[in-house]
Amino acid sequence: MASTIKREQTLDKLFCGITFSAAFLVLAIIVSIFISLFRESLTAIDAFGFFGFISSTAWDPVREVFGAATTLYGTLVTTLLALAMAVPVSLGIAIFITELCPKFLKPIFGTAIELLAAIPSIIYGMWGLFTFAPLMGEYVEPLLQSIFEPIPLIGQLFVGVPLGIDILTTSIVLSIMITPFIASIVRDTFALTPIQLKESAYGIGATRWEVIKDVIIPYSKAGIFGSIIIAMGRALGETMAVAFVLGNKHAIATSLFDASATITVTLANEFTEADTDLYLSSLFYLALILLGMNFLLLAIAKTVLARKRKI
Amino acid sequence: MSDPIMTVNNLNFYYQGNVHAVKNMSLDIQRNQVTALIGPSGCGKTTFLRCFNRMHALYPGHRHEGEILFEGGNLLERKDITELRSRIGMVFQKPTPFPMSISDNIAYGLKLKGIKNRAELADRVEQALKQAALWDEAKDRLKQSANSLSGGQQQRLVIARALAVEPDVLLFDEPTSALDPISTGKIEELMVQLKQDITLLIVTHNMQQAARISDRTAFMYMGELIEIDDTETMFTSPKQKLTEEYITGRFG
Amino acid sequence: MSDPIMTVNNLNFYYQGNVHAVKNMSLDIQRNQVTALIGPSGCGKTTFLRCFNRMHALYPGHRHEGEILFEGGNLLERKDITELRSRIGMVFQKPTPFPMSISDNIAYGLKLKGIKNRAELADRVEQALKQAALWDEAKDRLKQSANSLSGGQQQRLVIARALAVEPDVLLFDEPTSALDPISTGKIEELMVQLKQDITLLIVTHNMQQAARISDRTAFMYMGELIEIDDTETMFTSPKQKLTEEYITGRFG
Amino acid sequence: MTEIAKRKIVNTLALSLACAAAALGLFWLLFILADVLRHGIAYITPGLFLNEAAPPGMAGGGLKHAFIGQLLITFFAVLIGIPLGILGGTYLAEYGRHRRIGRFISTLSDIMISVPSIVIGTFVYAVFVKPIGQFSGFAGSLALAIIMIPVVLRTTEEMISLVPWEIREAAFALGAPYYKVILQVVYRGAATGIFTGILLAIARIAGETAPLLFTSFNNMFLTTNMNEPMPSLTVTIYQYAMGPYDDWHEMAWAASFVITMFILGLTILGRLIIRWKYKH
Amino acid sequence: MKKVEQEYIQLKTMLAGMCQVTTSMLQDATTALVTRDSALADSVIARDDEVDALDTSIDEHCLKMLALYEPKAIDLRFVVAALRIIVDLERVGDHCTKIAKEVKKLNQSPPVKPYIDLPKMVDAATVMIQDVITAYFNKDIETAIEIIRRDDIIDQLDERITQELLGYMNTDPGNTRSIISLMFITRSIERIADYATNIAEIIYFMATGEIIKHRSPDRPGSV
Amino acid sequence: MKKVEQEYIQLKTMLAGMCQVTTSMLQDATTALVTRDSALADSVIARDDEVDALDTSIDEHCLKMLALYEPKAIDLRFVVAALRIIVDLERVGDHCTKIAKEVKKLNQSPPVKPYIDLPKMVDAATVMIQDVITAYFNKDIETAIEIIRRDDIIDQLDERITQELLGYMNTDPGNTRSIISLMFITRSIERIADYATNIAEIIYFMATGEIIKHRSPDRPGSV
Ligand SMILES: Nc1ncnc2c1ncn2[C@@H]1O[C@H](COP(=O)(O)OP(=O)(O)OP(=O)(O)O)[C@@H](O)[C@H]1O
Ligand SMILES: Nc1ncnc2c1ncn2[C@@H]1O[C@H](COP(=O)(O)OP(=O)(O)OP(=O)(O)O)[C@@H](O)[C@H]1O
Ligand SMILES: [Mg+2]
Ligand SMILES: [Mg+2]
Ligand SMILES: O=P([O-])([O-])[O-]
Repeated sequence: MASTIKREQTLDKLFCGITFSAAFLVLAIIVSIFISLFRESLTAIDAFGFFGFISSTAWDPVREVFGAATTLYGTLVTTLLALAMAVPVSLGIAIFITELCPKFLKPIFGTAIELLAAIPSIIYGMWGLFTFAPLMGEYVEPLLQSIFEPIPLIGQLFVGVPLGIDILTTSIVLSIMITPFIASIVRDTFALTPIQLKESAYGIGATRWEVIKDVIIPYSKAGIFGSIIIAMGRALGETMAVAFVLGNKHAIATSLFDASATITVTLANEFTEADTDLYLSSLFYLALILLGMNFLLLAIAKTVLARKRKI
Repeated sequence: MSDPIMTVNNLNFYYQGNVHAVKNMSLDIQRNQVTALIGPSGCGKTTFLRCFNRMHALYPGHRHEGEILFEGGNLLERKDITELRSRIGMVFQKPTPFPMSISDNIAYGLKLKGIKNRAELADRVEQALKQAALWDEAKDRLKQSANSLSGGQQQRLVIARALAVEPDVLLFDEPTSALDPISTGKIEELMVQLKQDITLLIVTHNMQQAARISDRTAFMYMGELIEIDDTETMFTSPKQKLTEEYITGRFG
Repeated sequence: MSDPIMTVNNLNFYYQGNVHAVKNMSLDIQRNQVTALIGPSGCGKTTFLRCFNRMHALYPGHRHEGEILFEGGNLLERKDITELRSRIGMVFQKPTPFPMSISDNIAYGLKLKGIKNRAELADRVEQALKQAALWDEAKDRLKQSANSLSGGQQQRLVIARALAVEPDVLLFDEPTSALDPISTGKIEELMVQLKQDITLLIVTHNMQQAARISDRTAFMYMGELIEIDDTETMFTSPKQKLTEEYITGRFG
Repeated sequence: MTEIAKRKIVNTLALSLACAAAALGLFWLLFILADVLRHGIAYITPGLFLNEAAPPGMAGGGLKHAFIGQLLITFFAVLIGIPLGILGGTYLAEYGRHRRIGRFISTLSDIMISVPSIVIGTFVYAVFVKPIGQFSGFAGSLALAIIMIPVVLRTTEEMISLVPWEIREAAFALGAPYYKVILQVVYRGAATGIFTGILLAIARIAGETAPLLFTSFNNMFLTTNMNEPMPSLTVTIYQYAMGPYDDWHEMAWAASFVITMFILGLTILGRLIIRWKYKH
Repeated sequence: MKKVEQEYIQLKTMLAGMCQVTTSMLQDATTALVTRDSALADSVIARDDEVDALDTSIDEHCLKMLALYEPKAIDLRFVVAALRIIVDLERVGDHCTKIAKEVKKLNQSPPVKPYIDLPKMVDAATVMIQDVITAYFNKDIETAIEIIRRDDIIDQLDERITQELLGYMNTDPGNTRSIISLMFITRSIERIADYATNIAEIIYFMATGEIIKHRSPDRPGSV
Repeated sequence: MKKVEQEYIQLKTMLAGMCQVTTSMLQDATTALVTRDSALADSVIARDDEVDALDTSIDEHCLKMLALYEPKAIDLRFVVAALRIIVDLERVGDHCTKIAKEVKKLNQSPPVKPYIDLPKMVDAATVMIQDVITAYFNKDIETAIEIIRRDDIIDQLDERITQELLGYMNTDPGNTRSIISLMFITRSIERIADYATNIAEIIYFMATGEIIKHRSPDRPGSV
């Protein structure tokens, strides 16, 4: 009897140890990612410092001067533009699915949106490069240019030769990619709104839109915020879709029709070609910055969400 | 004594797929009384209750026959559902505070009605909270989120919100089944007070609750109205055998 | 008449952070009787109940003083918790069928005990199901998932599972509060029958339930035992003012 | 009355916009799928699967090497990632449930799911490729496994947490030790969920390109040696699409079609399982 | 069987027992009167304690049922009826004891006259008590109503006997004490019949939920 | 205020009313006896209907409370006590009516003797009834116990008066009918005091949950 008790206890400890090691691995990986990227970046850090690196617009492998400003700019601009387009559309989709869609269509539509999210990013890239960019370059962008260029100030955004391989196209492709993320999370949080809460609002005479605006959306605030942050992380780190349609040009673009480069695109294109230590180290440095941004963003989102949930 | 505010005549209700949930019900709802609806689960109490404020209209696929007379017309045929719903309010099982501050919750219905004057709004918020016996507990935190209230307080807030738009009738669907006994007691007390001003119609699973607070009790079974009578009579000497069996717990 | 199977002496229980959840409780649990524990929410009923099968041992940070005598020893000091738990079974508020077939659910505890013979297992499964009044409803679907049973059947299955390992005592923590009245009635009937074989200790929020099925009732308040007596005496003429107030609903 | 009329107009307008947004979303999906289908299906031939690559510019090659490479890389990634993910998730949901380290790792995994996959690629390059001095299939598998672990871990944790805690207590109450409770009761309860999580995680890594770019790299030849650079469908698509030859583009389309169908198939299967499980 | 059903059965059993004891007291008291048997009279007096004990325990049982099972509708009326019936039965027992005591006093003097109407009256009253308890168990309204009617017969007998006794009083003044005893006895029997009628009314109420007040001038619970 | 509390208040009010009516009947019946006032006797008889009506409505009220509010412990005993007290009060009313009727018979013959002890006895009984109802409202055990003791005084008075009347019977055979009436009246008053004692016992039970059986030989609910 005593021996079985002993044996069971030992087995239990063993199993606990095994599972703990597996869980601990995640922590170990994260830490080693940071450490190894930092170590690899040391050469570049020594050479350019931190503020010097992120404020420099130079990117010249031949002269071995590197700066992150252009790629950071490209990354942020494409991300923000993509978000600006994706958020309203996603909310619209979520509203449609939860409140307007006929019942039998709901699962079909919901799955369709999720499939959009499952398509690998390289497919977006292919499609963007071969189908969408030409369309943009030939029809859409010239049209936009003819409308907006004459307007002062705003016109600045629409100068240049519309080729289709540019910030605008990239942002649209990115927004298409992240829309399903936002839409499906928001839809889930919308669906969590208690039916009786909605009926209460109808019960004092609100219209459908008023119920959505005053009850459903405020009730889902935290979820919407969280979904946007997660989508932002996605957009920041997206590589393949961007690599095909952004053009990889290291310059601060002022027009939507300019080519540009993001950190990810730079990494994808130049990593295997980097022939000097400083070049490679600078690329690692870019990766480290990307990782840091991403990490920070999600950490903020997590704490905000956790605090929201507590209240 | 008999002064019906609403009269139900031969009401039938069918859900999608011809589920006959309410069968040929006819009864009067007396003004300024508490009428309780009791019956086993699935007998159609909720369905019946939701006919009164046309909640079914939000969902497709149902069908009804018969009429509910209210203010001289059949409310089932009324076009101004929005107006109707502010005349016949509803309170649910779980408290449903809107994700806003306490005072905004109550002001919401008033704003929908087009009242914009701040002073008037504040006034009517206070009035409604007092009516729902929540003023003392809430007056120092009107700007706080409604979720900071306890469950029982939230339920009173929801009642205040419904009262603010000055309804004639309040429908309650198991309003205390999610609450602890003490909050339940408070809500019950409130309901007994409220009948001075309005008419109450309450669905409850808890026979004891029906006994405690209602003036009249209706017993439903499989979509049919078996018996409606004074609560006292229903619980001491019901006329129908089925009612007797249900009330004495000999059922099923 | 007095034949205690367990005796609690000066039991104190502290949760993490020195939350004193059970205060100096002393009482006897009579063999082959149903003892009910009642009291307002948070008074420590669950905490007290879970001391009997050392459920607290699963979690860190608590502390106890005093003793619970069982089979001549203090069960709080026993080393063979696993064995103890099979002697003192437990049934929870919500039915907790394991994700297995009906018969595997019941065989599970037996297998843990080392019984491997298939015939014997089948035999004891049948026996336990019969004891829990579930055999007739389940005999044709023993291989089906336990989740295919209704809530009330699941709760009886869980009781059968606990009975299969032949416990001396069964602890119930609000065993019917998730069930409809009809299933509740069946479980209550079952509990009254079971006391022929075992001893039952029941926590319930429902005073009526305590009244219906228990032989003795203990009233707890803020972690203390206020009064324990025959159920009949407790509900007609309790000795303590606090008990009186709680039972007549004058509380809080 | 005007108040109500105004409110009704706003209502109609807002709802119409929502419908339009939905139409737009659906439009993109159909557009992309149709495009991949249109381009891809034309080039699906037996040769695609049976032939190895032809020299650049020459017609008639296939992608056999990429298919095999993709399978191998994915297989080893799954082999590493799934057990670790499941075990780690088990710790988070069971032993580490109330420990600070458990909650910390859980949050960390959530963040790690969103770490850009290309960063993982650079990491594996730094710790694996660079020291060894050569790109390899294993490096690719490792990168994918690192991507997969937090996904599997979190789904496992969530699925296990969905098993009501009372069920565990019930098992304890019968006298079972913790590891038996987990292995015999909890895993059974969470099995379908974990399985679906695995399917979705596979779908996720099957489409990854960026982390393979500088781990498994690419190779124009068929190889089963995991220590050598190894071709994969996704990297091949990237390379072929960026390349100058038409038949490379065609093959990129064909490969895109195959991979899209595979991933959509897995995803739909996963959803169906969830829905089926949900019903019972 | 449910515990509550067992409790109902026990209530019925106890009531039947109480009824049985009181009717036996009534019969024995009359036998003691007719046969001038003081010992039997003593045994009747002794049995009153039994009735009291039954009264107390039924009372407690009813209280327990009200406290524990919260009976409703017919069940509630059944229990409340039991509570009131035992009061009446207990007083029937009291009156039997009174009769027995008067019998003992009578036995100290010579017999006054042969009893003719008195035994008839006792028999009628006994049957009424028995019938009414049966009616209670069967929730039998017809019998209850019929019993209420029977009370008139008793009242007539009472009237007749009282007149007769007043007559004796004048013709046989030496026996005054005995005659007064007989008058008290008659009154008691009349009261017993009244109690039976009262129980019948309770039964009617229990079965229908309605209160009938067909009240003859000197029934308990009436003028 | 909660509805159930209002119901308790109403119950108390109704009970106080019933008590008030019965004590007034008792006092008026005695006045009618002393002043030979047949009209007052008639008014007493008429008032019995009032008592009956109150009895019925209190009865219904208690039943309603049992059905709707499921009282427990002290509340339950309070309601059940009310149910039993009204039975007793109602019988007090009956006995008052009986007294009034005998008074009317007495008034048809010349007066037998001046009443000395009888009014004393009535006063004592009246005060007992009044005190006992006050004790009920206050759940006052001391008073209840004290009332139970007081019953002995009444019993002594009863004994004295009965002996005295038997003496008259022998000295004044022409007044037999009147003397018998007076004996019945004395008995009734004695019964009324018994009922008061009975109520006191009910109160003791209500307040403590225990049943006391300090029973004198001919109290209702006892030998
Ligand atoms: N949306 C629906 N579609 C089809 N049938 C429905 C729907 N809602 C309810 N029913 C059916 O209508 C009947 C009445 O349901 P209802 O909810 O009114 O019962 P209830 O008396 O309120 O029950 P409960 O006490 O459980 O709330 C039931 O048989 C139910 O299955
Ligand atoms: N794990 C815990 N840690 C700290 N305090 C706890 C814990 N569990 C319960 N408590 C506290 O102990 C007290 C008793 O709790 P317990 O759950 O035993 O009450 P209960 O009587 O069962 O209540 P209920 O009727 O609501 O189930 C409460 O004050 C509670 O807040
Ligand atoms: Mg309902
Ligand atoms: Mg508890
Ligand atoms: O018992 P009674 O004296 O009222 O006949």
